[in-house]
Amino acid sequence: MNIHEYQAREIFRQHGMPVPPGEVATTPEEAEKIAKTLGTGVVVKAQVHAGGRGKAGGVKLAATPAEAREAAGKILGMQIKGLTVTKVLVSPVEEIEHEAYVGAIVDRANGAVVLMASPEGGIDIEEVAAKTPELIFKETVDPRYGLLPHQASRLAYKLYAGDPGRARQAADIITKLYASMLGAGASLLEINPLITTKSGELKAIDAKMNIDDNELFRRTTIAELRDVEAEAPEEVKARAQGLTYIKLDGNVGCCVNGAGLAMATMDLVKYYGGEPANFLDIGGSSSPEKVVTAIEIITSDAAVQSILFNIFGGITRCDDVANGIVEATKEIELKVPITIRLTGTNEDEAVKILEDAGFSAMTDMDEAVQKAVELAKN
Amino acid sequence: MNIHEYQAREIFRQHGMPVPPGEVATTPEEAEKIAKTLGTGVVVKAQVHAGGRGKAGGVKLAATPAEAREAAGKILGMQIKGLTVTKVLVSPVEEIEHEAYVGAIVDRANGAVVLMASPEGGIDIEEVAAKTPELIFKETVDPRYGLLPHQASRLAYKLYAGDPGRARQAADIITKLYASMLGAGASLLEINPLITTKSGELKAIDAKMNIDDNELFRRTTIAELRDVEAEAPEEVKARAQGLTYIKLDGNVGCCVNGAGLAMATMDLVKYYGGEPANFLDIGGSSSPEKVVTAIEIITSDAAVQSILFNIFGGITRCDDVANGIVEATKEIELKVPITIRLTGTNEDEAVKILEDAGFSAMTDMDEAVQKAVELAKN
Amino acid sequence: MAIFADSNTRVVVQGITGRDGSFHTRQMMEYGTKVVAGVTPGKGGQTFADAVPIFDSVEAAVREEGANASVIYVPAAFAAGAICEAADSGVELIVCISEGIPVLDMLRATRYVADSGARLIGPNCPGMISPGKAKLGIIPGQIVEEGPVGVISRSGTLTYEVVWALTRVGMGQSSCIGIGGDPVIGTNFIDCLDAFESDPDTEAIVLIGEIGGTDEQNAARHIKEKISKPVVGFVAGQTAPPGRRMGHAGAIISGSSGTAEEKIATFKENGVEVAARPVDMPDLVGRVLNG
Amino acid sequence: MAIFADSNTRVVVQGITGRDGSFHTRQMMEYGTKVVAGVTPGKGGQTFADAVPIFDSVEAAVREEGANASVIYVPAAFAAGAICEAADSGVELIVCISEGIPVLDMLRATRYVADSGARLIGPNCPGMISPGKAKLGIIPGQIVEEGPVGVISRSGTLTYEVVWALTRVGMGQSSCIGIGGDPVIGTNFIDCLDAFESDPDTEAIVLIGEIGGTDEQNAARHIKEKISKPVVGFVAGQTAPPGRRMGHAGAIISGSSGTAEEKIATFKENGVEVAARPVDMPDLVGRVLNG
Repeated sequence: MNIHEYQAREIFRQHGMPVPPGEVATTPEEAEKIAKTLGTGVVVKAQVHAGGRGKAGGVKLAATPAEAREAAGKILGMQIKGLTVTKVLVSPVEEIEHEAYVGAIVDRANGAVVLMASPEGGIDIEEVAAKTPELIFKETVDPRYGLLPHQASRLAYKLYAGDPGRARQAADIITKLYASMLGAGASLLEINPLITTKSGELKAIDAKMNIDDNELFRRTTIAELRDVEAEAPEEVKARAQGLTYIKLDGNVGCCVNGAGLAMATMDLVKYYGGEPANFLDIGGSSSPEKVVTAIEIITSDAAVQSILFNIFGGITRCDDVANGIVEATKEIELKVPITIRLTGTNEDEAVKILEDAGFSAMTDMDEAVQKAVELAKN
Repeated sequence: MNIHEYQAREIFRQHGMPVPPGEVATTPEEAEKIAKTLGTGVVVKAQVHAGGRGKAGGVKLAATPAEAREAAGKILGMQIKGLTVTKVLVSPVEEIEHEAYVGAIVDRANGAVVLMASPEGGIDIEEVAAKTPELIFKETVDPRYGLLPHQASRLAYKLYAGDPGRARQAADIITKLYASMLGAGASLLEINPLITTKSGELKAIDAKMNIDDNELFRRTTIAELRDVEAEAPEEVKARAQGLTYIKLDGNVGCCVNGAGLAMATMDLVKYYGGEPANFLDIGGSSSPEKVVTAIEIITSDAAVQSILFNIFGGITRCDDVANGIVEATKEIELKVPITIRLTGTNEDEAVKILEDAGFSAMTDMDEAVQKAVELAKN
Repeated sequence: MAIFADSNTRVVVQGITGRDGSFHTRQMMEYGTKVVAGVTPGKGGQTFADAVPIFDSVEAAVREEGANASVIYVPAAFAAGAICEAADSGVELIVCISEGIPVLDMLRATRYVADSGARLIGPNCPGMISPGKAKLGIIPGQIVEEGPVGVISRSGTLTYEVVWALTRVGMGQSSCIGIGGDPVIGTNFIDCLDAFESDPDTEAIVLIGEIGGTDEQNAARHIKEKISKPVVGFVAGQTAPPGRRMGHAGAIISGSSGTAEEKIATFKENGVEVAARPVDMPDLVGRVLNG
Repeated sequence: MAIFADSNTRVVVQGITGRDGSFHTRQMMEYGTKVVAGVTPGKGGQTFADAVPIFDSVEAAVREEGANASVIYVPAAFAAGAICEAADSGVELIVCISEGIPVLDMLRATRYVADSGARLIGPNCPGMISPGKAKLGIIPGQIVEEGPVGVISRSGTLTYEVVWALTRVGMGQSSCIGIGGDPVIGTNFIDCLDAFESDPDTEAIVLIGEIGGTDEQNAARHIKEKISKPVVGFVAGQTAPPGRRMGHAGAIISGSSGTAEEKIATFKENGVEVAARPVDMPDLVGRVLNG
């Protein structure tokens, strides 16, 4: 789950991280009020789940509260990478002496959290990693011991060699970054930039945090940070039923059980000259209700010209899926043709249910995909 | 550091352990008031750093607040193993169905915390361990992983096999016991008995907790639990100067640098027919002030007939000790003879300082001990 | 022979009385797997399906019934703990079907398993099957058949699709291992490749990958260096959206985009044939088997 | 030869700029120990005593100066962390002089050192000295002399007393190891016994114990089973008060009272001679040396 910068900042703050003040506004007037309270020049930043906000015009400086209102007015409602901005963060402008990068991520290759730091922070950190990898410093955290004090210190003195004042602040920040990771159940955290102010203070300016979805069941306050307004409504609806849906640009709507098979099915659509309209995994134990929701979501995409079901029954029972299709088509009038491929557990029952309701069913994946692609072209 | 039962209970309570209510009283009137508030029959328990309170008459039942006042009146001021009772815990009487034992200790042999449980709780737990060791169940906690859920569960189901209701409560209690250990910096915790009430609830009745002295620098609230009233005043005075003093029953007062050498010196006193009056380790870096305190403490014991200094200079400088002796004897008029043995770092300077002040000094330990023992006999 | 589990494997099921656990335990038993014990704390002393004794702990199951492998069907909240319990109790093989386990829990659990010397398959996987010998997990028994092909896969139903395609043309399997799709797992592609390499009954290996991470690339290089048996690959996700990127840190740490194109290219560079469609797999396997 | 450290040992001092660290570093250097680096975070780039480069981390000291042993003089609050840093940086020998380290910290630190394959001596110990070769810690150099006796001890000044008694009668030492008196330590009696057993220059071993725990009893049994060289023991604390008991748990866990009587009896049962007084040690050692 992505959370917004202002939310990540708040989590950092709870863990004692030096984060500048600032609040979130949903209207230009609120932004003006916050700027007034801060009493300094401010920066107004779009809160969206997308990178490249700056380049898209989603970050503006404002010297006065009136300017802050004006800036917020321009940013709120703006579209960034297809997402509408509904919130802005209003925060004081900092006098920046230096920008560093600090991050923590679950490294699947090591099976461990890796902490990273670079004295070359700012937006081009990936370029630093590619061109001057010697300026990216890493520490792997043994999950049995957690972050050890010398690891934080070692990274900090590599960031700020010869400057114990800043190194001590950095060690503290790195320790709190790791504590925030464990505290929030995050799989990724980044501070970029970690700035040094003119007076030599370190502050975490931009905060990025991804929460592991699997943590949410045991972290209710974190789960409440989900901003459904900032997500596609179909994805929100799918998630509520335990489905995974991602919209794409094609016209063959796909409904598959299992993520791997779903991707393989989309690849096959492409292979036979079609374009998948979506990724949709109905998961393992698929009740008829899930199937109904799946069809509702697929058909809500006006671009869909053909629907393809591809089910390999294992835990998933083919008859459940068949019942779902029959039920859904009672409620929703399908305006596009549907191609159904079913095989595995309770395949025979499923075929009977479908045929009784006037559908035909296939058992070969390639044939079904080819047919669905053909139907989308007509 | 030992803490009282009522203090250990409070730590347990902070970690969510099911501990019965109850408060501490320093006067019979307070005890009466607490009993009134509790509104039940109570047990009044002496709060002293000594075992065997029950047998010594330090635990009494009281059916009414008036009886509680009476019981507290009898217990307060009582001597248990040489310690005066100044506090009593007033707590409701519980209806006990069953008594179990649960404990956690740092096991030096394993280099790990070991959790222990027995369905045969109560005062005779050591006898259970000796006679029916199969009724003592243990789990060793890997310090890299902490207590794992299955370990708490495994112990709990061994305590209450076939009774999932109680086993689940016990697993929770064991988990909280371990959390209390880490939270308070304890090296030992015991709940004995862990009772089952008539209604099937588990409750931690008697709580014992030893805090690792080395934790106190980073746990100020725990450090404040020290009850200096409950300790021998000389030991308190010694600790304030960084000395370790334990009073014994003999008449040769010993002042040594290093615990091992101090014990060996005491053994030698005994070897030559004397009885050591105390253990006193002045530690490594012994300033003259420490030596003054040491002499004050030794001479405050009226039984001391002879004082023996045994110093092997390493980090300890012999001249520091010599200066301390000279200084102390200016402030305190010694009524008993003093024997001084010094060797090692700055030995020559020390001998000169002592001789200038009218003392003689020896370099052989055995000769010095023999002389001090002789002097104590006269 | 087979890898990891065979007819001598004595299985304890953790979470045997749960909805999924009880259903799949029956399936495993019907397949002929030696399910010797179940564990559900609080139900020790009961019997599952009139045949399998239930214990309060894995330790008791190992002690009383000689279990040497565990299959885990407990809810995500308890699954990492169940893995550690199995490892601590001395079973050699742990197959964790449970999905939704927090990755921070898995970092500790995988290390715990490694420290104890056991093998973990999964989590969030369909488990494994050694056709005709033992089924540990949820791979449908009717789609497999004994034979010379070793199958390793990160996915569930896609594996079934490929295995079923092989079985239909008479290409049976020595073992099929679903290693799971989570970021942090126990046994990986390379572990399985090495096991199949040493297994005399395996003549060819099928490796089914997907987008994300660098496991397929590492496997490809390992195949070139260490595996003498023919390997055929498949990678799902060529049309998948780039996905929510793991910030800058993901790219910095792995130096890889993790796309299907990159993985397919790495396979080919290292001499591993790649099937364009699942249905092409039997032909390719047939080709490499016949040299 | 000697055990654990000799003239090839390259020492880094953690906490070299502190009060104790700087004093004892000079002493170690005067004794001839190769002190090649110091570590004090924030003072990297400076030089100690115009001779020893200071670094911000042990890793840098190892990389730049080839340090292979560390001596730690940092305050208790940071000492467990310093031990882990040394182990993580690849030094083989870690001698921790610092006292007052919380035992819960040491449980993790000793395990970390074991996981990394290094050796820890201490904490809360005088360190070790291999006479004429290297001194790592605070044992006064003037009381030792090269020779055939290996010394192992849980205490500080009592060790000096015994060593000095040996030296005065011309019985020099191969190495003297102060293992420390804390409940949880790195190297124990048995580790040292095995090392002295393998050291060709050691002909007899002196073992100085005290009350508490069961290390002396374990050592006694180990001597009977595995040590061919003669061992002479001493146990301090025959007149010590029973002490504040570790509740019931202490007795339950160890099944031992830990008294001096018990330890002396166990030594004797296992054929280890025990000196009644420190001053008796040279005679006893002389006797066992001459067979």
